[in-house]
Amino acid sequence: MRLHEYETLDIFEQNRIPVPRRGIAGTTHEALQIAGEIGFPVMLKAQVLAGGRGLAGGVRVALTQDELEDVAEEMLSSDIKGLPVRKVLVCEKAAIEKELYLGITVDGYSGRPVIVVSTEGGMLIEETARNSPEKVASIHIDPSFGYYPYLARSLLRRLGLKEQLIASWSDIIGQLYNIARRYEALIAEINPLVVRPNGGLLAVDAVLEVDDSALSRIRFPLPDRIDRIENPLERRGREIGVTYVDLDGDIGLISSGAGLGMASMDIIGEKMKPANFLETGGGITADLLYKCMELIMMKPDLRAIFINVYGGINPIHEGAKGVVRYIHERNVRIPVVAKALGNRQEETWEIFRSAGVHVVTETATEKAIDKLYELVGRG
Amino acid sequence: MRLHEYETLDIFEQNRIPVPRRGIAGTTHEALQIAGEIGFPVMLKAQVLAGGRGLAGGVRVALTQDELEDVAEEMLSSDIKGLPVRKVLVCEKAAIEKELYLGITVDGYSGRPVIVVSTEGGMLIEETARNSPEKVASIHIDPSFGYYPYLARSLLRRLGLKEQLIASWSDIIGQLYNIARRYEALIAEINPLVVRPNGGLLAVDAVLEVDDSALSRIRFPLPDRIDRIENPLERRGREIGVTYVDLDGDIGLISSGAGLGMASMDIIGEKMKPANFLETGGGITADLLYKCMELIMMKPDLRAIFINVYGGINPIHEGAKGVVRYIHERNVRIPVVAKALGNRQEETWEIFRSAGVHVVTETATEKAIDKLYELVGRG
Amino acid sequence: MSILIDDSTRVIVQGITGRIGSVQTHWMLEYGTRVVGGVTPGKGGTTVEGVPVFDSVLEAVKETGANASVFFVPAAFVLDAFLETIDAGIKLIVVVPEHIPVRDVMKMRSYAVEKGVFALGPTTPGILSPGKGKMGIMPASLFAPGRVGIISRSGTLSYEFAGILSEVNVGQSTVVGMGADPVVLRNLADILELFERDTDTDAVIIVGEVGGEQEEKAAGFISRRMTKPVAAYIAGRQSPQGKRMGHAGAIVRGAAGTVDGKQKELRAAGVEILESPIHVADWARKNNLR
Amino acid sequence: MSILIDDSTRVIVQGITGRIGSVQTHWMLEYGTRVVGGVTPGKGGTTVEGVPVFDSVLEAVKETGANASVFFVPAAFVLDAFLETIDAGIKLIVVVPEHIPVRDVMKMRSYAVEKGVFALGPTTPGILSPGKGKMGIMPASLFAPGRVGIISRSGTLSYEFAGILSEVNVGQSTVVGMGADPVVLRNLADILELFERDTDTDAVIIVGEVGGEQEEKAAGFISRRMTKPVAAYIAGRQSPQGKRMGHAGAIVRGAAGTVDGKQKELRAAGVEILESPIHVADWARKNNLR
Repeated sequence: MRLHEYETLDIFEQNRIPVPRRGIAGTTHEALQIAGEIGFPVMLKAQVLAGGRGLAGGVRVALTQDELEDVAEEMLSSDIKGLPVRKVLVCEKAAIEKELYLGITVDGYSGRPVIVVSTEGGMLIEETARNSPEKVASIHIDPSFGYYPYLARSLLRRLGLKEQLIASWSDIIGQLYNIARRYEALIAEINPLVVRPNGGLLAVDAVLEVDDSALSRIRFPLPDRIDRIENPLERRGREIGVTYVDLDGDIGLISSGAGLGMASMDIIGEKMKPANFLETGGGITADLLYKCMELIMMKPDLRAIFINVYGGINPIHEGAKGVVRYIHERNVRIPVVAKALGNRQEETWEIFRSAGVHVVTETATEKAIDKLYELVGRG
Repeated sequence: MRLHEYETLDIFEQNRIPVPRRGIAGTTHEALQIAGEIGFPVMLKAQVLAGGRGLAGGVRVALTQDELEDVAEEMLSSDIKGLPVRKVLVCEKAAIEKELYLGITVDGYSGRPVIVVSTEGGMLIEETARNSPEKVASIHIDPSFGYYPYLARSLLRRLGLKEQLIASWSDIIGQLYNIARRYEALIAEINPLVVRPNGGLLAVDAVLEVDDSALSRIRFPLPDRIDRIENPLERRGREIGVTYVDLDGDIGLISSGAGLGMASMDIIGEKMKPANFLETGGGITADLLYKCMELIMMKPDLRAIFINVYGGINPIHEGAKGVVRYIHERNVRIPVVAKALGNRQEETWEIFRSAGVHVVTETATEKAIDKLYELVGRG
Repeated sequence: MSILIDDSTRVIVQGITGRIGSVQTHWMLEYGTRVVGGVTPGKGGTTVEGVPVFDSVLEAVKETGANASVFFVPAAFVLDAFLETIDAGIKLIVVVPEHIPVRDVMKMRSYAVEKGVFALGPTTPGILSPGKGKMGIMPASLFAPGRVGIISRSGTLSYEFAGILSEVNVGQSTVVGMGADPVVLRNLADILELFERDTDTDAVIIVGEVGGEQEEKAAGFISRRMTKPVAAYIAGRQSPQGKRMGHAGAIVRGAAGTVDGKQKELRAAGVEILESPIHVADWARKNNLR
Repeated sequence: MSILIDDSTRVIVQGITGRIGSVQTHWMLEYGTRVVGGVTPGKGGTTVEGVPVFDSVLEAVKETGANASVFFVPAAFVLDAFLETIDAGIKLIVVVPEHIPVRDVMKMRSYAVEKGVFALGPTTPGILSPGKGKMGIMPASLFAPGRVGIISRSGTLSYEFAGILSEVNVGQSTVVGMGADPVVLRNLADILELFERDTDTDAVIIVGEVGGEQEEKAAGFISRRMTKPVAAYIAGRQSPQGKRMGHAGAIVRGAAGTVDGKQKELRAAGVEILESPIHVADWARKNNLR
C-alpha cells in the first residue's frame, strides 16, 4: 500500500526528518489559507498515487495569491495519469542549493534491504543512475546484523562528500531506515532531499509504500487501505479479497493465479481486448466466484467472459457452482468460456455445462481463447 | 535499577501478561479500601527493594478485615532487611494449582540473554535448581538471531509438560522477553508463575531490573531512579555521580576503582571497620573530591579517612586540591591518610601534605592502612 | 533421478490438521509421496489420512526420519515454524502459503542459506517429480514422467506448461515452483543448476513473468554454465505498467523487469523465447524431447 | 615477546580529539607506543600530539597501516564505532569507556567473535607491555619490564599489583585489564591461554573480584591446560552482599560468584591464593620470578 505524500511527510516529521511547512487543501479556499500562513512563494503538489507526477504537471509553483488561485483551481479539477486530483499539498518553497536522492527498498534478488543515495536527486534520477553511475552509491543491509550509522557514513564517503554533509545526511538515512523498519516499507524514498543555502537538509518529496502482507502487525497508525482505491471496481475487488485491475477492453477475465491471468491477457490481447485482470488467489469458494462474476459484470458492454482456473489448492468444482448460480440468477446471455483443469475437473466441467458454459478441455489457454474468439470474434 | 513489584506488575499488565487484581497502599485505610474492591482473602506484600522478602515476613495473607488491619498496620511500621516499608501491595489471593518459575537474565560468561524455567517455582527455587536440576531448563538466545516462540516451546518441552501449558506458558515467555528487550532488563522474573485450577496462568510476583547504562535510551516511562534510594547518603552519592555504600564502621574511604575500593575495605576490615564504600569512577575533579569528602563526613563519629587513588585516567592532583580545600574550609581534625600513585603523583603528594594529610608513597595498600591503624588504632 | 524429490525423500506436512493441509496430504499420498508425518502444535497423537501428527518438528523428525517438509501454516506463523524446522535438521522446505511479510521472508532466506537448507516459496505450488512424488498443491493429472525440467514463478502457469507437454507426450523430470513473491527463498539460477547437473533432465523450461530480475540474473548463469537447451516464456506483456512507486528499485535494477528486457537477455544467453505457452509443444518436438 | 602488544603493533586512538583521548594519547606516545593515527568524524585533517586525525577508521587504516585501536569514544557511540572498526580490518580493540549498555556489549562481543577480533573491555584500563607500549590509561610509573603476566578485572588493582611487584624488582611481561562489566568482550580463560603460550611469561597473576563466574570458569581451563604457576587474589570479601535482584542468575551460575567459591575452585586447580595484595611479593620471591 502506497501512502499519499502528505501522509508520508507527517510520518517523516514525527520521526525527526526535516520537512517543509505545509498544509493539505481540498478546495482553492483552503489552499489560499495555508499559503497565507506559510507565505509566498509556495509549491502546489497534486496528491495522486502515481509516479512521474512532476513531469505530468502535478507539481507547480505559485508566486502570488492570484497565481495560486488559478493553479489550485485547475489542479483540483484535473486528472493526473487517469486519477482525479482530490487534494493538493501546499508547501513552503525552500531555497535550493543542491538536490540529493535517498531511497531504501527491498532488493528482491539478494533478499536484503538496500539503501541508495545520489548526489544528483530530482526527476531525472534514473537517467543519472544509467549515465553517471559514479554519482550513485548503494549498500545492502544484512537483516540479521541490522543497520548502524557507520554504514551510512561509509556509503556517503563513496560519493566524496564533505564531513558536515555526511553527518547530517547519515542522520536522515538512520531515521528513514527506522521508518522503513517500523512501517515494513517496500519503498521509502526522499527525492529530492534538498540542501538549503545554510547547509541544512529538507525532505521535499516523500514516498512510503508499506508491505500489504504486514499491515496487520504494524503498530503505528496507518490510513485505511480500501478507502484510498480510487477506482470503484478495484476497490470492490479488494473488498471481496481478489486482485482486480480495470482495463479498457470488453472480454471479462477470471483466473486463478497471477501468472495464468497475465498469460491469458497476453493471449486475449492478440485479437481482442481484455476488460479486466482478475486473480482469485488460493481461496476459491462458490461464494467468491459468484462475487467475481458480479464484479466483472459491473463493466457495461462486456462481449464475453473467460474463466481460466486450475484445481491445485483451489476447489474448482465449488467455484463452478458459484459461476453457474450467477448465470442462472442474472440470466447471463453473453458467451462464457471456461478452462478448468486439475483436481475434480470432470465434476467441474459438468457443473459448467449445466449452465451453458463452453468448456474447453485442452490444456493450452490459446485453444480456449480460439473458442472464445470464434464465439464473439466477428460479433 | 530495580523497579518495585507494583511498578513491574503495571508494566507486565500493559504487555498482556496476566497479573492479579491489586492496588498500592501507603496507609492501613487505603489497604482496607483496596481489599474491599478485590474481596477477601488478600495478600499483603511489603514494597521494599530486597530479595528474600518472603522469608523475612514481607508477604502475608489477610482473611478478614480485622486481620488486614493488623497486618497492614504492622507491615507499614516495620523494616525489612533494614529498609522501611513505605508501601504495601494489596492483591487478590488466587487459587493455586501449581507454582512455576520463569526468569530472563544476562549470562555474563557467554554474553547472551538466558531464559530459565522450572516446574517448581516459589521461594525455594534455588534449592530446586541445586537438588533437582531435571526440574529446571534454560536456553541462551543468540543476540543477532533473536527470540522466536519456537525456542520457548522447545525449552518447555524439555520439562515434559502438556501441550496446553506449553502454549500458554510460551506466550508469557514471549511477552516477558519483549519486556526485557524494551526495558533493557538485566533481570526479568516471575516467581511464582501460578497455574490456576482452571489452567490459566497468573504472574503473582514480578521482578524487573533495568540496565542503568541504558536508562537514557529506553523509550518507555520509568520511575525516577534517584528518588527511590532509601538511604540518604547513598542517594547523595548517586546525585554527585559516585558509588556510595553505607556501612557500619568508622573509617571513611574514598577510592578510585571498584576493585581497589573492595581491596581497601578487605584490608581495613582486618583490624578496623569501614564506614562506607566510595568509588569515584573515572571522573575525578577537584569539585568531585570536595563533594566526596563532604559526603563521607556526613557520617558522625568518623575516626579517620583513607584516600586510595590512582592517576591513570584520573587527574589525581586535581582531586587532591578538592580534598585539601575541604580540610581547610571545614577544619578537619581526624587523621587523613592518602595513597596516590601514577601520573603526576609527586605534585599530588605535595598538595596533600600542605593540608597535613599523611601521604604513603609505597604501592601496597596494606602499608597505608598500617599507617592509618598506627594513627587511630589505639585511639 | 530427478531433482529435489526422489526415493529417499520422507516428507512431513506442517499445518497438516488445517483444512488445506489435510486435503493436500490426501492428494500427496495418492500421488505416491512418502508423507511420513505431520506437525500441528497441540494436535500430537492424532492422525490425518493415516499419517501420525506430532506437536513439534523435532519430535516428528525423531520419530519418522523425515528429511523434507511442506508448509500449510498460516502466514503469521510461517517464520517461526520455518526456523524451528531448520533447527530440527530438515534440509528441504516448501513454503506454500501466500501473504507472508517480506521482512519475514528475508529472515527465513538468510537463515536457510546460513544452514545449508534448500527452501522454495513462499506462494509456491511446490515441487512435483512425476511418478515419484510431490510436495505441494500441483494437480497430478496434468503431469507425466519424462525428461524435461520446468521452473515457474507462477503456480498455475507451471500446470499449464506441464499439461501442454503431457498432451503431446513429452514428460517432465521435475516441475519446480519458485514462488511468486518479491523475495523468494531460492533464486532461479540455483534451480537451473540442479537441472543442469541432473542426469535425467535433457532440457529446461523457464516460465517467468514481468517484474523483478530473476530471469536477467539467470541469463548470466545460463551463458556461463548451462549446456542443456533452455526455453523461456515471460508472461505479462499486456499487463498495465505497475503503478510506479519510487526510483530506488529502478536504480538498483537498471532497465531490468520488463518483458522485452528479460527476453533480450535470455535470448542473448542462447535461450529460445516462447512468445505464447502453446509454442512449447513445437519447441519440444524440434528438440526431440520426450 | 609479550602478549597482544609488540613491535608490530600500530595503534589508532578513536575519540582522539576528546579531552581524555588527547591526554591519553600524550601518555601513550611518551611510553613509546606507536600511535600512528586518530579518528574523530568531522575532525579529519587535524593533528593531536603530532598524530594525524582521520574522519573514518577505514581511512586511518589505509593511510597508516594501523592494526590495533584504543577507544575513548562516548558510551552512546561505542557500539557503532566498534562495528566500524572491525569492518575496517582492525584485529585488536581496547574499549576503555564505562557505562556502555549491556545489550550493546553483547552485540559487540558476538561480532568480534564472528570476525576473529581480539577485544578487551569495556571499562578496562587497557593493556601495557613494559618497555614496549600501552593501549589505554595505565599510569606508566608503576610498571617494570619482566616475566610475570597480570590479568585484572579491576583497573586500579592491576596498577597496585604491578606496583608492588615492581617495588621488589619483579617485572611484568604484559598487564591486561579485562574490564569490569557484567559482560566483557573476552573471558579470563582466553587471556590465560595467551600467557600460557607466551615464551616471555613465566607466571601469571589473576586479580579477580566477587561476582560473576570468570574465575570459576578459568579454574577449569587452568587445571586442564596451564603449566605455568598462577596466583590469584579475589577482592570483595568485606563487601556487603549485593542486594539480590532475582533468582535467574543464581540458578544459571549455581554457587558461583562468592569470594570463597572462587578461591576454592582456583585452589583446586592448583592456583596459589593470595589473601591480600601485598602477599604477591612473597609469592614472586618463592617462585624465583623477576
